[in-house]
Amino acid sequence: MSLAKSPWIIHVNVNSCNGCDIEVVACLTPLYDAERFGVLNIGTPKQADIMVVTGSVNYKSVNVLKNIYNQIPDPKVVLAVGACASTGGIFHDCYNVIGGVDQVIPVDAYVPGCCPRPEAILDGVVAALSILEEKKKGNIKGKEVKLKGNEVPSNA
Amino acid sequence: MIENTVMLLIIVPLLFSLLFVALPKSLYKILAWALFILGAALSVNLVLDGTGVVQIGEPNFAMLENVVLILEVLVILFILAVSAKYKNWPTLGLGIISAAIFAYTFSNVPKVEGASFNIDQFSQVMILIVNIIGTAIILFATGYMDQYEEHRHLNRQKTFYFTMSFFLAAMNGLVMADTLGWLFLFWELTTLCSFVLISYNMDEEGINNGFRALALNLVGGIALSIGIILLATNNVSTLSGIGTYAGTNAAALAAVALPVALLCVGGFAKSAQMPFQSWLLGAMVAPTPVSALLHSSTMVNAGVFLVVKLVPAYAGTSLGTAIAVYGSFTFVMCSALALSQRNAKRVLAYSTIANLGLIIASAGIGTPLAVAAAIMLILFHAISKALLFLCTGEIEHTIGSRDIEDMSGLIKKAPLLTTLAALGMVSMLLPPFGVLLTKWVSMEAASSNPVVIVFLILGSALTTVYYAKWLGTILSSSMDKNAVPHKKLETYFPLSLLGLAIVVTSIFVFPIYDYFVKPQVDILLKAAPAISGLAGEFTTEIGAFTYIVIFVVLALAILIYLATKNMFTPRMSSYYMCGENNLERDRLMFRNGLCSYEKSSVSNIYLQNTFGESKLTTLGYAISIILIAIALLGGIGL
Amino acid sequence: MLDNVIQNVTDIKSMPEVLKTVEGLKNDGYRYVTMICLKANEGHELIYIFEKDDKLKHLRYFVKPGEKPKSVSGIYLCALLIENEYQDLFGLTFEGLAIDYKGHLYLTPNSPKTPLA
Amino acid sequence: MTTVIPFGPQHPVLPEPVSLKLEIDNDVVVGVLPSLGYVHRGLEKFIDTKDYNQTMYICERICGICSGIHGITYSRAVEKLFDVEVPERAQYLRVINSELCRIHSHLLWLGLFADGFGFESLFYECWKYREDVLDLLERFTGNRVIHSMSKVGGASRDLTKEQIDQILKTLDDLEPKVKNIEKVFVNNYTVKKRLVGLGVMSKQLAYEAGTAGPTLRGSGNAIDVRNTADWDIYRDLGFKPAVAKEGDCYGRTKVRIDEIYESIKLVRNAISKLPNGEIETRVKGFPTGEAVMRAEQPRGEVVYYVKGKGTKNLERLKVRTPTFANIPSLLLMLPGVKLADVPIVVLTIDPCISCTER
Amino acid sequence: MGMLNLVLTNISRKPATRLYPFEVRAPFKEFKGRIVFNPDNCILCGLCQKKCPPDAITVTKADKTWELNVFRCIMCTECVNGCPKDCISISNERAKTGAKEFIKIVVPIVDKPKAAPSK
Amino acid sequence: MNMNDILTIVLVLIGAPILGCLASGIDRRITARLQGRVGPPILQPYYDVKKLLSKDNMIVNPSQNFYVIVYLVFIILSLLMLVFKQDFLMIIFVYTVASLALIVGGMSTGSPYARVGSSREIMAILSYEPVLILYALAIYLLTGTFKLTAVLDASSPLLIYTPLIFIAMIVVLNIKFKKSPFDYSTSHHGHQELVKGMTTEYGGPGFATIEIAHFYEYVFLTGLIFLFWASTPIIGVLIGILVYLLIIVIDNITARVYWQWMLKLSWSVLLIISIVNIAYLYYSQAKLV
Ligand code: NFV
Ligand code: SF4
Ligand code: SF4
Ligand code: SF4
Repeated sequence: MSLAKSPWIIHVNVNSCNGCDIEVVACLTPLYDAERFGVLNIGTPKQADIMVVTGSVNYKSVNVLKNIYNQIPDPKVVLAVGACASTGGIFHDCYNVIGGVDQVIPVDAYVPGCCPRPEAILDGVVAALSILEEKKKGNIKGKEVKLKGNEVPSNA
Repeated sequence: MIENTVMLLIIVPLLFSLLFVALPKSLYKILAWALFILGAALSVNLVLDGTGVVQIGEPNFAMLENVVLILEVLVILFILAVSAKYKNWPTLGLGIISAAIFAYTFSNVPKVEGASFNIDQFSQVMILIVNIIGTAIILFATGYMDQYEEHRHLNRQKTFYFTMSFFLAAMNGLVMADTLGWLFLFWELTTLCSFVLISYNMDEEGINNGFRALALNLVGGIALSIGIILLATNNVSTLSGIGTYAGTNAAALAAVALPVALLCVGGFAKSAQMPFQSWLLGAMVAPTPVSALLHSSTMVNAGVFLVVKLVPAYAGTSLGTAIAVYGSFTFVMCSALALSQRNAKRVLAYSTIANLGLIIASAGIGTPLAVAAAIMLILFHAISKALLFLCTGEIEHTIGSRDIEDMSGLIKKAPLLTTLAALGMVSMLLPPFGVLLTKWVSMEAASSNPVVIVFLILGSALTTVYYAKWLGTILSSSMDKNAVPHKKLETYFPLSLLGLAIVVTSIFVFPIYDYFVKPQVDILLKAAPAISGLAGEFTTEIGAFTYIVIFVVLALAILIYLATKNMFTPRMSSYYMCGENNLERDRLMFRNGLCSYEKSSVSNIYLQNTFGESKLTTLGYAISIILIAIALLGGIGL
Repeated sequence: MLDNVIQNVTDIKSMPEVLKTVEGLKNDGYRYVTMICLKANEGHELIYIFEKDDKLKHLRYFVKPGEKPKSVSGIYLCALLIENEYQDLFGLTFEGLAIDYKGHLYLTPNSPKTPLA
Repeated sequence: MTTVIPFGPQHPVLPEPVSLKLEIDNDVVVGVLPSLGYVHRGLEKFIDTKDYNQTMYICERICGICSGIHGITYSRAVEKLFDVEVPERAQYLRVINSELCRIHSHLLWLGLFADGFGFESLFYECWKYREDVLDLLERFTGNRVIHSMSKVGGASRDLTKEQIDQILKTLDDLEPKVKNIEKVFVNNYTVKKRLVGLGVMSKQLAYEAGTAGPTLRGSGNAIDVRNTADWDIYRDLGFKPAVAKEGDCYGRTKVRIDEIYESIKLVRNAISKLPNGEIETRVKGFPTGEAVMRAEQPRGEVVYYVKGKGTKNLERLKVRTPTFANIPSLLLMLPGVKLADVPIVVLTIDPCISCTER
Repeated sequence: MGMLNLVLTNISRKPATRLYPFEVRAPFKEFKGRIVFNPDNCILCGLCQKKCPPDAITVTKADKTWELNVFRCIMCTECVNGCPKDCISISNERAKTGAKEFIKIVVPIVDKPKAAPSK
Repeated sequence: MNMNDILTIVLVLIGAPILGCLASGIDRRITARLQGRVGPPILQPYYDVKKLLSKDNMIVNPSQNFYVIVYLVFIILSLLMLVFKQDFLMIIFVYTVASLALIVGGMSTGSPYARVGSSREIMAILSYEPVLILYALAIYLLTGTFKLTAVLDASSPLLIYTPLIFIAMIVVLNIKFKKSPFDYSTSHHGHQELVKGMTTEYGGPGFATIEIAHFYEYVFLTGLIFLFWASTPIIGVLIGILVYLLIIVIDNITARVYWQWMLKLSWSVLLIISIVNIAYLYYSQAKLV
């Protein structure tokens, strides 16, 4: 139960229009107060359990997403918030968009909507909690996602 | 027995200095080892021999007195010659004054019959420092100087080793001599050694700084010699005699006040207290072993040694209070000055001055507890500082810089060296180590004087800050692992020895206190502090320092760490760089706006604006000169 | 083309003249608003937009294929972002940029090149 | 040796991927290099595949905070191409939506800004009040942040009598609440300690640096596009731009707080003058020609350039957003401030990266 | 002092928090929650697919399916307005959070019995 | 060491973290209420620690966890020394070891944010350490010994002689709790320019250790306030709680300020008022009885 009572989230905005971001932040504010469930928006991935990703992934932020994902200690859960993060949303065939977050890292739960209401995001966090618990029990580790090919710029 | 040891202590280093000149470079290592072993053996032997006074009577005395006379003339001639050669007029002027005073002494002051060496516990402590730490430093130098000279295209090692071991002899003489005239000779000889070694590089900077050291020490020497002359008018010609004389009655106490104050000023100059501190900072251009030997653990201690020895002549008087305030002022001022320094050797230099100031302050307070603190601090400080200087030297050879900022990540490059350096720093500012213990004792002792204690409090907070910065920097793991330094025995043996000494002396602080310090304080003040060392506690009348518990807890922490290290599946990861890094590359790199990787770095806070050197130095000069003037005027009896 | 919709357009023929005009506008107290880039007849059309007292002023300049236009970021620092943007998106090269992102303002080596060109 | 540290893209102070490389010497910033592209989607290319009606939804999603005005401005730009006149009621509805958006955006910013200087409870206070506005918007448009209220040719939702009452009531409640937080922002000692004299831009400098919106007005320039000839509704409503002379973070904060009051006033006036009638004109055919349309976003002036070539897709859409204009001013303001001030200075331009990069 | 007043008022009042999920506030009737599809009248004309900005709807004439990618829909109501048969409506209930499997709603369009002419 | 002492040690070892955990839970709860929220359950810090302990031990530097263990054990030691009425000056030095261990731990990770945070925290030492030692000095002046026995055995409270130092100590506590306006080196939530400051690279068990140490530290620091009215323990505890509440309120009504400002505040205001207080004690020769 311990994980389920203290989910610390790290919010990663990869390619989002801010709509989802402000709703994620709104979850933490008094009217929704996610801290009731022990949710803390912690700054550093090293202390986070749930990675809340908003926005589709683009070619520049893919590195950020992978690095942050790798830096979260196991067990960890990725929550994709919004149409963009889930499937690429309205931007799914823009030239600079790779697609939903699951194209890059494994996603455990999705929150639909553009943008999703804070209630929906809270639902997502609650859903993530049970997944977190399962992962802890099953000792399921997240795989390390490597940067590949030209995602690593040759240094100038 | 004891006579022989005393003589050997002076003669053996002299012999070695000649050997260093005579024998080729390739044998230096062996010589240094031999010197180390002999020095250690002799000093331990002296301790085993116990205390006592060695009288030198006729016929040896006449012969030796002549030697002394010749040497003094040579010293003065050397000063005059060298300052004339380099056209350093202030030094020349001071040399002429010294010569005049010497001539005056020679013709007017009554001659003494016989001379004496006084071996008390304090001298024993000093001898141990000089002959164990000092020879260890020379040993270290054999692993150090080659690379040093290579960098600077020098070839003067003969001079170097000659002077170093000659210095040991002079220093041994200095701490044992009781006759003021002889003491003065040894005093000037150490000054000369210091001059030679500071200008070792023979470049402009070195020579200028050497002359600054020479000049300022000559000022001190002049004060010292005037003091001696004044004392001679009271028929006091030995160091121990001053206390005895002052103890006879109130009038005698008042009579020696001015000469004692002058002797103290001499001590201040030697210990580079404000306003003389600039010579010690300049001395940092010398090779690091020199800084370690002369400018932190031994020669500068001669100043405070003298001041502490004079305690009976001013304890409890207003002169004592003035000295205490002066010392604590130097302590806080130099600690503040160290705050804005990023050159490791300058930090150490300021820290040295500050700690000497603390010793002087403790001596000035003059209670048994305080004097005990002063003597112990001399010992602990010498060990820690020698280690720190040597480590800095070795660090410089490892990374090519003595800038604290460049040392970040050192733990990855040279773990053992870094651990030793860290131990040195920790021992300077944290319990349960000796330096802190003595700082604690002196704080408790000083709490009767509001000004001194406030200065000490501020100073100790500042000390924590500048060491913490450095400590954190060397322990931070940011540099990638490359260039592991070659470990040389003659480098790491002295370092480890000093490290070990820190731990051992700190653990056995009470026996050390009991054996060396307590009787000495008894001699000086005819009263010993009420300190007990039961149950691993160092208990004074107003507090207790539970050092053993802390050692135990520290060991516990290490144990817990080792036990839990692998309990929670450790996994190495990359740094948090806001997501813009890459594990495979340098772990501190991040991708910047131009899509290329760049290294992140962090420098410490140095507060140059608030604690800037020039601003504070000016302030320090002003206040310290005022304080010295007060002390002297108080001596005259105003 | 209904040119009447955007008004106050000046066509400029050569790059030095653009710089001179821009310089002049700055001295007249105009604010740099932005620059539009359009594909036109193999080359690109640049429309500089300036504003003063709520009046817009447009400068139109045609960049021939292969030509390297000069940056006005030396005159108006704020022009640097938009010029860098067009380096990314249209593959133009502006000379004399205050900060040159070299085509990496938005795009990285792994993303599509010059998507709007 | 200077300190070089990355600030962003994933950084807890800002929910958005603002990314700067900071060079710091002695706790003072000496160099900044912004890094962009984390939210670049390529929306300006997107119009190739979407028709001009669908493009409205894309423009709204340039940014979720200022989306309403994006949609409105886009619609107006295309209407200019078609040369159609939008019914007056629709115009008023657009103003009401715009101003409610502005209130929500400014409250949001005030909150994030407070968080930027470590004033968590003030942050929460602002966001608490903001929820009232979001409720209004939700009832008005059907969504909390992305409203899709405007469409080419008019508005897609009308206001009912009941909703109008709700709006007026909520605004009456909101005004004293804003006064409360204004007191804190303007008077609190620690807040003033952090804001006054920080990131100063003179009137001239702000003007020449091409800044927009509160960043520009915080330095004493009374430039606000709501005031212009393009759209006279605002002048009918008695609009006055909010200006502060200080030119520092404090001034910019005051401008934004004043704008909240101004917006409340505008909404009230617009409601009182709300004409009856249609809310939409049908637009037929395909857009041709080119047009520039400007509007005042919460963060400043947005410029839309649209070009049609007689097909159902536009040929070129270009948006110059206010943050795009304000970012260069960071290069001027940041050098010389302390590291601890970086988030504050960055936040005072109210950066919106998704707007900037589209 | 302004802030002191505010925090003290806060602590003296009931918290402003809406206790979701324990107390659920009824959604506003205007709220655009999710798309509801009524297959009865659909003629598979594909207009909705064409209008949908994020391409969330796929109408496959051959398989006779109407498919909605809920996780892509942005609730713009273009399809609602665009459907000639008013098959699509919008509900003020939210789409549910879920894992990937729930992402699509596939509705087979059953052939309607031929209408009046045959009679 | 007799049975009683061992019992006390065990009691402190177990009791202090429970108290500290509750205190920090209450802190979060009150903070939430001050912000108009419901807030987490009181036991939230306990859940947090439990969770952290069950997570992977992600490290950037093999030795980084050593420093937090030193931090923990030395906090415990200083608390124990306080409970056993040891030399106060010594307690402060031991406490410095703990603070320094955390700082060095932060720096040892090498992360730029942690290093900047640590160097700011070093500056915090510069501002609070003198006040703490002056507090010790005041106790010495009033009782003639640095041992706390005298304070705890006295029948009159310390506070009436040391009101100014009391005020300074409130600020010191504020600094030590790392609460606004002094949360510049690491903040409890990570919303600051330095992410989580010193603790940026700590996660899982390492961070749990820091949290547990914080629990002890809470008790230790409140204990320092308790000393001001130790003669009537109930009042002492009450004052401790009041100061704690005051700090929570201050946390919620102030913005974060610069460390420079703190340094100025402490070296001008705090030091001066403490020294004035000390001077008064010197010249009045007041004694605690
Ligand atoms: N206001 C606004 Fe935008 C626009 N356009 C701006 O930079 O916020 Ni997202
Ligand atoms: S889902 Fe909608 S609101 Fe969220 S980021 Fe994407 S476009 Fe913006
Ligand atoms: S839902 Fe409506 S628009 Fe879509 S295919 Fe069916 S009838 Fe056509
Ligand atoms: S509401 Fe909009 S996005 Fe959703 S299915 Fe309909 S047209 Fe597509």
